[in-house]
Formats: sequence, C-alpha cells, structure tokens
Amino acid sequence: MKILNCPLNGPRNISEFVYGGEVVEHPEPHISSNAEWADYVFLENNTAGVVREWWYHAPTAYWIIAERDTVADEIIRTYPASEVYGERMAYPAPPQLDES
Amino acid sequence: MSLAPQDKLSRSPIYRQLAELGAEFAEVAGMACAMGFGGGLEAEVEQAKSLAICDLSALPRAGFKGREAQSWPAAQGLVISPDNNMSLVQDDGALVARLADSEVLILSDLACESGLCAAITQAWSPDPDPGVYPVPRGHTNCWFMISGGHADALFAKLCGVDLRPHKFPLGAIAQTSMARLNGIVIRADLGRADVGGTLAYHLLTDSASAGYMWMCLLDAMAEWGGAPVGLTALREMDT
Amino acid sequence: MPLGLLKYGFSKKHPAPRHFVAPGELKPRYDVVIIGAGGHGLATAYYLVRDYGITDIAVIEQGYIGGGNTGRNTAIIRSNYLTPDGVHFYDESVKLFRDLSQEFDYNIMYTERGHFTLAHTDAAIRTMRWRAEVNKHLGVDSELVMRDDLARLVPQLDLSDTVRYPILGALYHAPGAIARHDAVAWGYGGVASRKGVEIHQQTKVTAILQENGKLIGVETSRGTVHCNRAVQMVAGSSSLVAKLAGFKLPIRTIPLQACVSQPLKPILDAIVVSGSLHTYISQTPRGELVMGGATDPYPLYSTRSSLEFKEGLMAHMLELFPFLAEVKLLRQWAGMTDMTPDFSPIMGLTPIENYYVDSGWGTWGFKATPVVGKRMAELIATGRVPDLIKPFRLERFEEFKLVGEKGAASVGH
Amino acid sequence: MSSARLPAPAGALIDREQPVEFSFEGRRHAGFAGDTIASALMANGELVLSRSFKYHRPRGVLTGCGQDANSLVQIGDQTNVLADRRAIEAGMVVEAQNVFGGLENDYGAWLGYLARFMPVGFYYKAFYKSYSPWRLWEKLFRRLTGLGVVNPDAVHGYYDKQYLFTDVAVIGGGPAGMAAALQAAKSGCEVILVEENKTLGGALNYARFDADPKPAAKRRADLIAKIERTDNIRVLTDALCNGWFTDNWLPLFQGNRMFKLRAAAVIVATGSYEQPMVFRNNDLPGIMMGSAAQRMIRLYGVRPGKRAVVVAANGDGYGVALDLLDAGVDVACVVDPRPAAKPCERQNAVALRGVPIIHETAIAEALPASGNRGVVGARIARITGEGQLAKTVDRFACDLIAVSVGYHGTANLIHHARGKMSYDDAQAAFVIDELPAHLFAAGSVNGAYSLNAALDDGHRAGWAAAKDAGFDAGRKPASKSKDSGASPNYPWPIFAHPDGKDFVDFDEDLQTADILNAIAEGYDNIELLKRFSTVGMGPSQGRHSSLPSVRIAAKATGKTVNQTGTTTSRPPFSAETFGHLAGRSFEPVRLTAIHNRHLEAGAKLMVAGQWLRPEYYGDPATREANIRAEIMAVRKNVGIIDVSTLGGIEVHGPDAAEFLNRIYTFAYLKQPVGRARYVLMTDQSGVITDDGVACRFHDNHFYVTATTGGAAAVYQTMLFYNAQWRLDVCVINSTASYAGVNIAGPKARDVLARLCDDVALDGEALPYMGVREGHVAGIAARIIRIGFVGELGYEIHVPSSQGEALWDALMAAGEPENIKPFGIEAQRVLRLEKGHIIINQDTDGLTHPHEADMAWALARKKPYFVGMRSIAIQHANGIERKLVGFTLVEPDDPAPKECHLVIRGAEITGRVTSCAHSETLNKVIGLAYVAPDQSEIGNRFEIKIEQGRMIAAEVVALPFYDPDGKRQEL
Repeated sequence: MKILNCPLNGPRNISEFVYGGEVVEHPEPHISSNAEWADYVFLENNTAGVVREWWYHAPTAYWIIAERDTVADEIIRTYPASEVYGERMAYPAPPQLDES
Repeated sequence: MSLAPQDKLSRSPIYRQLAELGAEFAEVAGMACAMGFGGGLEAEVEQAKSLAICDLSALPRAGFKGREAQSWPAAQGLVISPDNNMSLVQDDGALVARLADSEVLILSDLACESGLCAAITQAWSPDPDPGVYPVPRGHTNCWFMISGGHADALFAKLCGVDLRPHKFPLGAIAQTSMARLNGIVIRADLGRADVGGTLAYHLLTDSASAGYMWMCLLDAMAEWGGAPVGLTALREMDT
Repeated sequence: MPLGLLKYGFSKKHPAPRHFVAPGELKPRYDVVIIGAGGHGLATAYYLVRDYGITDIAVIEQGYIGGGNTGRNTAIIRSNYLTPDGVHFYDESVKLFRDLSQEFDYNIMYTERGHFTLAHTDAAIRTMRWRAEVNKHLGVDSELVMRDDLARLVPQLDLSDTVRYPILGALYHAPGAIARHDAVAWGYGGVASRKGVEIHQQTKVTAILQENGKLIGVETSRGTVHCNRAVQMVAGSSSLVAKLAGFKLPIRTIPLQACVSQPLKPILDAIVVSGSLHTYISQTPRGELVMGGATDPYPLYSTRSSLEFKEGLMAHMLELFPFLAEVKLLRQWAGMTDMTPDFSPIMGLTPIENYYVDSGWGTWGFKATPVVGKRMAELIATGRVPDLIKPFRLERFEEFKLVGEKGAASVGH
Repeated sequence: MSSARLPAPAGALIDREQPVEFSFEGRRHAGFAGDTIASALMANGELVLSRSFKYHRPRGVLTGCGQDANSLVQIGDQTNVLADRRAIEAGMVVEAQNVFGGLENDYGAWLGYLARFMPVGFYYKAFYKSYSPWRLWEKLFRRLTGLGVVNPDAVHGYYDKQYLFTDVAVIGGGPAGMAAALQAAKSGCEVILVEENKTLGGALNYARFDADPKPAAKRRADLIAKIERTDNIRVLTDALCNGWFTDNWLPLFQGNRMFKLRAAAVIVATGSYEQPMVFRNNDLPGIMMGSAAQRMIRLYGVRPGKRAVVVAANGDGYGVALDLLDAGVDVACVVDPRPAAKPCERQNAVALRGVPIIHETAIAEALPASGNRGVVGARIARITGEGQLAKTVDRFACDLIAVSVGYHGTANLIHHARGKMSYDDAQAAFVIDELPAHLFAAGSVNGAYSLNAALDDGHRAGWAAAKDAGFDAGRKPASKSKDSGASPNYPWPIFAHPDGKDFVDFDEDLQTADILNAIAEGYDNIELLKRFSTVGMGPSQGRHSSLPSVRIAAKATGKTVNQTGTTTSRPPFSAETFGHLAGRSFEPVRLTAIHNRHLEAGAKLMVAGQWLRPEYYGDPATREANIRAEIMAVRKNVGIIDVSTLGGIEVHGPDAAEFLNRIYTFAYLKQPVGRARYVLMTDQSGVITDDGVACRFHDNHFYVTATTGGAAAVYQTMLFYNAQWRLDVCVINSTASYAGVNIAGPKARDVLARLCDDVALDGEALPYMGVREGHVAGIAARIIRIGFVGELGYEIHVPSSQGEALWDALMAAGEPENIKPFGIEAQRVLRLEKGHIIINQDTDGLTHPHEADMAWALARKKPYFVGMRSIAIQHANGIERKLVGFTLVEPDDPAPKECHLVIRGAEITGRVTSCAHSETLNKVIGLAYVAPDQSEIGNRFEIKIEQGRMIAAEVVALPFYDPDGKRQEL
C-alpha cells in the first residue's frame, strides 16, 4: 500500500485518496479549434516520469496536487491546489452565440 | 420504566439496536439517550475502562465551514488550536476541533453543561454574509465514544491510521477511513490523566451507516470482551 | 496415446525441430517492421506471410516473445460485446481462434467453457439484456438468464438473498472460451519465424525515423533499420512509442493485476464475471483458478503487485463462492494496460504515412489477437483500412464519435 | 512406540507426555503433541507422503519445513496442506492428494511408464487433431492434473485483519534476525520480530555448527533470553511474512488473522533454502536435505533412517553426519564432491568416528526400493569434470541419502521489493547487489553463512535499520568473527544420467533432458523456458529448481548465469488462503431514517448504490398488483415515498449562483429566492452525469439535490472545479443530514395542511417549483413543491434524526385519505407517464443532452459551463440517435422490455430505455432511442421483442400524462 503525504492530514494509505488525472490547463473554450478541445478532453500525455496530478482525500473532501513518478511509483511532493490556482478564474463571454 | 425512544421526535439512528440490548433511556438534548444497560454503574465503569462503546448521538454538536472558519468562531469566543487536526477543550467542557483552515467542529461535553453548540448556532446569521456557514453535524454524523485500554487495538482492526496513545496524543484528530466509511476520530480520554484517566476516542461517521458501523465495532470488540455502556458510566468517569 | 507423441518415445535423440528459428544479425533494411513481439505483433507477421506472401519482416521486441500482456492476461475469449462494431469484430476473432491449433499444428488448448456476466442490480440486468439483444440480432449466442437458470448452470454460485449484493441474473454467452495464452503467441511466432520472419528479442526501438511526414525506418538499440512500413503493437508502452513518432494517444497506462490458486481438481467449468464486484474467475486445464478484478486505481508504468488488490478481490470472490475460503493463492502478477476513454481499442492510420498503430487494448487485447493480426496485416499490405476496424480509428476522438462499449466494459475481460 | 523414535533430548518440539492419534490414508497412527504429520508418519515408518504431479512417483520428506510440494496432503476440506508444517491433532483424518486408488497402489503410476512419450511441453504437440479434439482430451487432463479436492459445500471460517505499526521489522528469528532485533532495540525504537516457526532460533534449533553442539545451544538460549527481556521487541511466532509491498507494507499471517504491518525499516533475515543434488532417482523417499534429516532428529526426535549415505560439500554436511551418528544412524560413507583439502573441525570429528570420506565423488544413481517407495542403495562415482562421472562405481547399501551441497538465499521478499541480485561465481550463489531504501538484509540470505558471520551481519543490519528509521543507533558495531568466508555452495551439483529420472523440478517432474530439449526447441530465454517447460511454476515456486535450471540453461546457451538471469519471484512467499486475504467483509450499507417503517410495511427492498430502497410494498406473489395499487393511490388520492436517498448539497456564498452556472447546464443567476430550478450536469466531454433541483433559500444559499448514489461524485466534482475556479463559495454535502419524503397526489395538500401551520400551501403562496422553510408536525422542514410524478406534490426535507417521526405524522394525518406508501417501481411508471427521464436508465455512458432531447436545459448565453464546448461540437456534428416517447400501434401487442432493440431493416437504430403498461392511460408507453430521421412525432418504427418478434411503435409527444401540467400545478 503506497503512502501519500496529504498536506492537511499527513501520511496516509493511498486508498484514502481518489486519483483525479493530470493537471492540465484547458484551452479557451470558445475560440480553440475542435482538435485542440478534443486533445484537452481525450488525449493524455501519459508521461513515464514525474507528473503533476490531482488527488482527492475523500475523508476530508480535499483536492490536492501531487508530483508523482509514474515509473518508480514514488510521490515526490504534495501541496494544496491553491499553490497553483490562487486567483479567481473568470470566463469571457462567448464571442458569437450559437443560437441553433 | 425508562423513556421510550419513539416518544421523542429526534431519534438515534441505532435506537432499535440499543433497545434490543436492554438499554435504559433518558432524555438528553431532546433525544432518548442510552444511559445504561442494566448491568449497574460499577460494572459499566469497569467495562468502559477495559473496552466499551457508547452512543452519544443525542449530544449537541455543531460545525462551521468557510473561509472565515477560524476568525468568526474565534470572534464568538471559541479557543481554536493553531494546528489543523487538533482539538481543544473549552472552559465549559465543550471540545472545539480544527478540521481544516476552513472548518471547525464543536462537540458538547458529556455532561451537556456547555451551551456552546446552541449559542453559536444562534449567533450565526446569513446577513451580512459571514464567509462561514453551518455544517449540520448533528444530523450528518452519528457519534460514538470508544473507551478503554483496548480501544487503540480495536481501532487497529478497522482503521489504517496509528491511533496508539504514544503516537496519537490527547486532542489529536484523524479524519480517515474506518471499516471503509469516512469518519472523524478524536482522542478525548475520560477523566484527568494525572489521576489515571481512561483512554477514549470520539468517533463521528455517516449517520445513514450508523447501524453498519455499530455492528462492525461490536464484532471487532468481542475479542477483548468489549460491550456497549450507557452515558452515565462515561459521565461518572469524566469527572 | 496420440500418434504424434510416439516418435518421442522411440527415438533416442529428441526429435522435435526448432520451434523458433533464431534470427541472425539485424539487417539494415526490411519491408515491414513490427514493433512488439506480443500476440498481436506475431499474429500480424503470420498473416502478412500467410495472406500476402510478405516475409521480409522484422519483429522487434525489447523483452522476450509474448512477455508483455500476452503472457499476463487471463486468456478469456468472448464476443458478447455491446456495440455492433464490437460484436462483429470479436466474432471474427472467435471464429479464427477455433482453427488455430490445426493451422499451427500446435495445441493452443482452446476450450469453450461458457461465460457468465453476473448482474446484481436491476440496472445491470438492463445492460445484460441490451448486450444479449445486440448479440442475438447479430447472430452471436448470448442470452439473459435469471436465478433459477443460474442455479442449474453454475451451481457453485451463492445465490442467496442474504449477501450484500444478491445475484439477480446473468448474461450467458455459451461460446465464451479460454486458451493457453502463451501458446497463441508461440504458435503465431513459431510458424512465422520458420517462414522467414525475423523475431529480434532484447532489442529496443529508440526512434521512429521520418521524412516529411513519411516513415522511413526505426532506430533501435542494435542499430538503424530502414523499412517501407511499420506498425506499433506495444500494449503498455503505446503512448511512449507514439511519442517517439510524434503524436499523442487518448490512453492512460494502468496496471491490471491477476492471480492463480494452487492447482485443484475440477471445481468450475464456467467463466464467471461480476462487473459490480470487480471479479472474474475461471479454471485452467492445469487446475489453477485464474482470477482478476478491476484495473489499479491510478496510472503506473510498473508491473508491481499489490496486497490491496488481493484483499479486495478475495473479499468479493468469497461473496460469490464462499466455499473457496480455504483454497490457497499461489502467485500474483500484473500487466500494464492501455485504457481509453471509450473502453475500445485504437487501430489504423496515424499522422505519419506508412506508420500504423494498434493500441488502447485495455484489458481485452488477448481475445482480439487473431482478428487484429488478420486485419492489421490487411491494412499494412494494402494500405486500405478494413471496414471491420474503421470504427476504432484514432480520429474518432477529434470527431466526438466514440465507440459505445462503456456500458458493457467494467471488468468483462 | 515405534523404533524410529529417538530418546530425549532429541525432539525439542514434541511432548512425549501427550500421545495424539490420527489417521493417514485410512491407517491409524500415534504421534506426540508437537509432531507434524510428516514427522509422526516417519516415526511410524511411513516414508511416502504423496505422489508426484505427472508420473505419480512416490515422494517423501524433502525439506522437512514446508518448502516443497512433496508434503502436500488433504485434511477434510483443506487442500494442499503442508504435512511437514501442520501439527497433528487428535482424530485428524489425513489423505493423499492426486492419487487414483490410494497412495499405496496409485494406478496413476502407469503414467510413469509413458514418461518417454511425454516430452517437455508434450501437450502442445498433440491432442488437437480434428479426429480427437482437445475438448475431449481436456476432460481427461483436468481429471489428471490438479492436486487437492475442493468441497463445494465447505463452510467459510472466521478470518480477520489487524494493522500493526513499528519502527523496525525483522523478518526471520534465526541467529541473524535475533541479533538484528537486539541491536536495533538498543536505539530505543520499536521492533517487531517475525518468526514463521513455533520458536525463535532458526538454524540454531536444528543445525550442527560445531563438532560440539553445546556452545551453539548456549548461544541460542542466551539470545532468546535477551530478547524476552527486551521490552521494545515484540515477538510474533507462528507468523509468516508472506510478501513485501510498496513502502514496507508487510502481510503477516498468524492463526486466522492477517496483520498488515507498516514498518519504517525492514530487515530481511529469512535464511536460505538448502539445495538438492541432481542425479538419477534423486526424488525417492529417503533422499532428503541434510537439514531435513537434522530437523527430524532435533525437533521431532525421529530417526530418518537406519543406514545413511551423506553427501557433504560443506561443513554443515559433516554436521549432518555427526547428528546422524549421534542418533544411532549407521553412516555408510560421506560423499564429498570437493577435492580433498584442509578438513574443517566437523569433518575431522566425522573421520575420527571411522566414517569413510570419499572426495571428488558424487552420487551417480540412487537405487530404488520396489515400486520406488524408498532407497536401498546409492551408486557412487568419481567426478571427472563438471557434471561428468566416471563409469566405474561403488555401491553402498542405505535407506537414507542426506544431501548438503549448498544453499540458495530465501530472497523472495527482496525480489518483491525489486532489490538487485547477481550471480557470484566465487560464492556459487546469487548475492545482493543493491537494496531499495529502508530495506536491509542479514544472515545467510545476505551470504553470511557461518554462525559468527550471521550474528555480525545481524548486528550491522540492526544498527543500520534503526538509524534509517530515525533513531540514534550509536556507533557501528564492530565485527567479531574471523570467518574464512569459504562458500558452502558446490558450484555444479548436477549429474545428468543417460536414462533420466534425474529431476531438476520435483513439483513438475522435470528432468535434465526436459530442460535441454526445451532450449533446443528455441525456448532459450529463461522466461520462455519457464513458461514452456513449467519449471518453477509448481507449488514450491522454484525454491529448488530455479538455481539448477538457470545453471543448465546458461551452460546450454553458452552464456553466464548473469546473462541468463532468473525469473521474477512474485508474491506471495508461500501459498495463502483466500479467507485470510478476504478477512471480514466490510461492505457499508446506508439506511434511511425511515428504513424500519418500510420493513414494517412489508417492503421488498432493492439495492440502490450503497442504499437499500423499497422496490414495492406487499407480497411478491402479487407484485404487479401491489405496484398498480401504489400508482393509483398517487393518481387518484395521495401517496408517500421516502426520498432520503437523494443527494443534498448546500452551496453557500456570494458566488453561489455563478458557481451553479458553471457546474450545471441551466441558468441560475436570475433564479428568485424561494424557487427551485432543474439542474443537469454534464462532464467535460458533454456526457450527462447527474440531475436534480436547485432550491434558492437565500441570495447566497442554494440547496441542490442529486440522484441517489450520485451525491458523492457530484460533491467531489464541484470541489474539483472550484479548486481551480476559486469562486467565493462553500460547498457542504448534507445528504445524510436530511430525511426526505415526497407526498404526492390530488389530496396531498389536504394531508400536509393538517401538519403545517407556518407555511401557506395554496397555489398562489406556494406555486409549483416553489420552496419554503417552515415546520411540519413540529419539525423544522424544507418544503419543495415539485412534480416528478406529475401530481400535486411536496418534497419535505427534515433533519434525518426526525425522519421517522415525520413519516409517522404524515401516515397518521393521511389516514382519512388512505395515504399509501409507494416504492421505486411505482415511481418509475409515474414519472414515465410524465415523460421525465432517469439518468443512467434513459441515458448511458455516452449520452449528451441533444440526444436525450434536453436542449431545453442548456443555457447557451452563459460564458461557460462544464461540457459546454463539447456539447456544441456534438451538436454541430449532428446527432446519431434521439430519445423519443412512443406507444404501440397495436394495443394488444405485448409491452417491450427495457433494452429491447429498435430495428430498421438489418440495422439497429436504437433501444427501449423505459417501458411500462400505464394503468392510468390504459396503454403501453415508453421511451426509446431512435435514429434522428425516425424521431418525428407520428413516425412509426419497429421494436424486436422476445423470440425475435417485431412489433410496431409510434413516436408520440411527451409527456404522455397531463401534457399541460394542470394537475401538478393544481
């Protein structure tokens, strides 16, 4: 059983956490091409090496970010999501509205 | 003749199991609470010193969550630990648990002499927006206390966190998975350590799964002769 | 005593010919390079030889023959899929499997056992009926059976109401079969190598060489190899090899674990799968119970085993078969699977001309070995995408036209 | 008592005061408490424990400590029990496995005569011809293979689990392990010492380290006493550490419990497997490891034979000879494959006792007793080269051949941990090159074979592990031993015989030629060799076959052992019962506060996620009628359903409305306080994942419901996105906090009015989709006027602790109207009549809103919601199916079942997702996916039902019932 060190709860069995996928920025939802959007929704870097990932500590409903080596199964570093996402995110209105 | 749980509007999620075990009920904070199981106070105190479980679901509790979860309760006079996952006992006996920067949990004392839960719930108002909001802990969670010298061994059969006394100090909090249910464990020994207190833990978990957790605990306890006790025994020990 | 074995008894020297012809040095140029000597790669080589007379082929393998998922899967063969695309595809595979032993002159121990996918909820019953109806409509033998039939067909199951998740019924797929997984790869590889295909083990592909969007060869740990066309068939490493070629795949590499019991006298004929309990089991001719469950909870490029896998699997296994409590687990292992968003494979063209991909096989790669070989060989030989594999093209994601196997997937390996 | 039993002090583990009777193969035997099945049988002159897997050759004690397959027996429902580990119990009934007609006269033995027709991998080479197909042969194979017999009626015993935590874990209680534990404990850290056997001591319990056994015996006593005196060492005996898993996570099996031990540092002191010698008939009963003979003598007081030939390629072998002599065994000779050299102390002692020692020789062949049931002699020949023997031989009569030619480290745990090992020609053994962090090795597994070397190595490892665990371990302990370090391993103990039966793998009956032939056929990669020949795949997992097979493969392919490599050793260390792994089953079940009222009302329950919910009420025999009555109660009167299982999520804060706007497809900024609005959730790929209603109780507060079982995922998703958006909201999952009931039907208001005096319930004050906070039966309640079932209805959410009281009050208040509880089935029909979809029934893993005809729930003017862009793309690409309502053209046609297919020509264009006969409308109604060009109202399509029959259906407008919503807006 892997140990994951939660910034809030300390070292815990990884079975307390839910894997949330790689940390990726999504392209601008209205002006990116279909291909760019499909890439964001479906394609994966699936890196063999150190990856930044979302993890959810279920007992405290707490989303964190972990840097993990996907080959060695080693967790290098974990920290609160606020380290990366500190600001209130806004979305611009769609340029032209699809009224269909 | 003790109070019948169904005489009250509020009922413990496991009141049937308690009744089947021969619990004697009395009203605590508007709910029928198991005060004893007919074995006599002394016997139950001995039981609680060895290994016992007690249903505290009747006792008042409150929770607050939000960005002001530290500042606002502090402004109401609560003393909150500087560290997450630590709890502090207030002057009136209530326990204030810091679950995260953005969440606190408040538990009544066993004697229910503290009015803190009621008071702070009263004090809260949505206007102007306080940046902190009530968590209905009283209904979200059932509340058990597990006490006695074998209590840490019992937890070791259900929970992957090391809760042994020398690794899990008084007041410490573990928010973890217990028999595959999410739960909150708080170490809160009975009586003062300097006069030989008894190892004890609060356990709060999903009220809808209370029956399941109760059965898991009874089954795991059997090995050490663990059994349920009433609130009276715990109150007796907590003076 | 079969006649085939008499010669062994009566000749002083071991009369068997060499099954795998040892290749010489890696040549600088081949017509076709197949990356990966697993079942898929070797089958593709075999059909290139058999159907198109192409023998100038190098199969390049970083490990050893069939050492990847081919030798790690639980050897279940079925075609009871949910989508017509899936059913057509796997049905051809099953038909090919049936004749392989004859074709190879080598026993792959293909045996039909009957495949049961249990349903524990009314929602699952609906899904099973859906699969049964699609299968029947397309001529595949599947039916929804309820408890009383199950009691007759799989008497070992605990069908009581007292368990946490009572069994309500099952999808019964009579042609569901098992085979000796290694033998399938060895059969394809043996015949192909004796027909001139070179299988180069312990050789790693380090680069995919291109000239203005066209494939020209591959760089390997043993030197450069030029070729007219190449295909990657490397379950578990698909994203990494694709990265060498310069494109991304919708794949997460996630370990899938399995285990076997000690050999036992016959106790279970059927193949039993429970999606909601993440459990499947069958008994090999050797008498071992082969068991597996869901994929691991997070991506990993490793075949390490875990304790929690066994714990969860056995807790559920004993819900279905309480009498197995005293049986002993002998060995556990893991493979690396390519999981796609729609639980369907990715086959066909890539952004690079003359470079083809066969990946995304999740946990179902073994049962597709023959049809993948046959159809990928057709693609490589003719350059045309066979209709049977069109639905599984890489572009479907950009088109938001996913294959709808999700409903049937869970752990139905 | 039989003559093979030796007087004390031999037999440290047995209690001669306690005779125990048991039976083996129907014959009754007596042994002593503490005897294993094998030792008791040997004491009674029974040497044959089993028959081999393939040729059914008789097999006896090989290791005497549960490390081989020879000792597998069956006890009742327990299969593959290790006869040389399991202690006998009174009345125990032991039987042989995989024999036909009994162990004594196993007619499976005829297979032995066909051996020559069964070359390696023979089952690949035949049995598949069309005239005798595999499916027929397989039946025979399955009967022949397999060991134990499983009883399908066996009962599941009680197993459980417990977590353990420690600073340092030491695996193995031999000299090295004990030294390591004591050294580590000095630092004050917590130590757990795990020993597989009943007592600590390891080799000190049975081996002969010196000519004079006394010093070692004292060493043993001192070490054990010291450990018992050390408070911070916890000793677990009879506890098997069966694997190493990530981050020092160790399963320990003891009794009916599996401990899961987490250790900061782990010391592997697991010793080594003594290795056999390959020669003709090396598998006969009476041929055993030297250590096995010593175990029989020292632990169980059993004399393993009368006249022995001892093969000794190291000092330990001479120790074996000494033990045999002391036990009154006549030692015919010691065969020492090594050239004569300066003899060690134990060798001198043997020589002094007049035993001939023959150097540079090996056993050419063991001579079998009749039926291969034992040994009658050994043929000895001079070694002329590696694996080569001279033709001329000496013959020695004997009934015991004890073999001590070397060891193979018990490195399984180190392999599990991916430690690096390589073959050292000087040591003639695999040695550890590199260990992963926080893992240490000590003793013979680490190449420290002599007692002193093992103790030193233990101290070093204990010191290092304590330091690694973060304790002050003081100065590194000095090494005391002045060991020569001579390897006890003979480099080539393999003497193939032209006539075979020179076994490399006892489990699988593999002979030298089988390995060579497999390689000749091209299976020359060590993993291919293993898979093709099955070498090492049997119950003992290569403990004794992996070293010789690698050596043979290396030689045959002209490679070094390191170039050849070994196969991966995977967990578990030794076979473990399913019951231990399963433990007690922890399957949480969630029950609503009203659950017991449903039981009292005779509800038939169904699984809904983690919840149990009433499917319907009443006798299953009249299921359909019960459901119809429940439906009618709602339509004509008043019904009540427990909806506590719906998710409940509080969204607080200034950004609450903006947050919902991004999470759900609809628009919420302008939603008035006191109103509810539908919510539809899609994922980033545009697939529908959940729905419910959002009730606005305050500008900054919404109460959002989610589907049963959907709450956890919705809550997790909300938090996931806001971890990035950082909106000023606070999301709280209050699912378990509220019990909910939906009271619905024309008379719902009358009933509710009797219990509610602080909320005006009339249509103006509380219109359809209105929400209020007030009291019902004195209970603080959230009242949501809603119409899932299409009648005047109220959802009432109260604190869960008061849910039962609310239910009681409503049932009582509704008595005049004959209020009736209804279940999921009735609700499904009611909502279908009203045309409402159920997520995951009318949608699947790929359904997006346009397909489900829910474009009305998409707010297109919003800047963003999760899934928005994907839905736009899907819409632009055009949909391939559409959800429609339908009725049957022929009213008398049978109702299609859910998931029956919509067929056009040969093509499947869709499927039925919901269907029922509506009592209210007196016709069959349903929802189905059809091709877009089939979805026009009035269009007809065909559904394939049972027996492939086709029936005609017609697309109709939704809802089927009360199209203009007069009834729910009453």
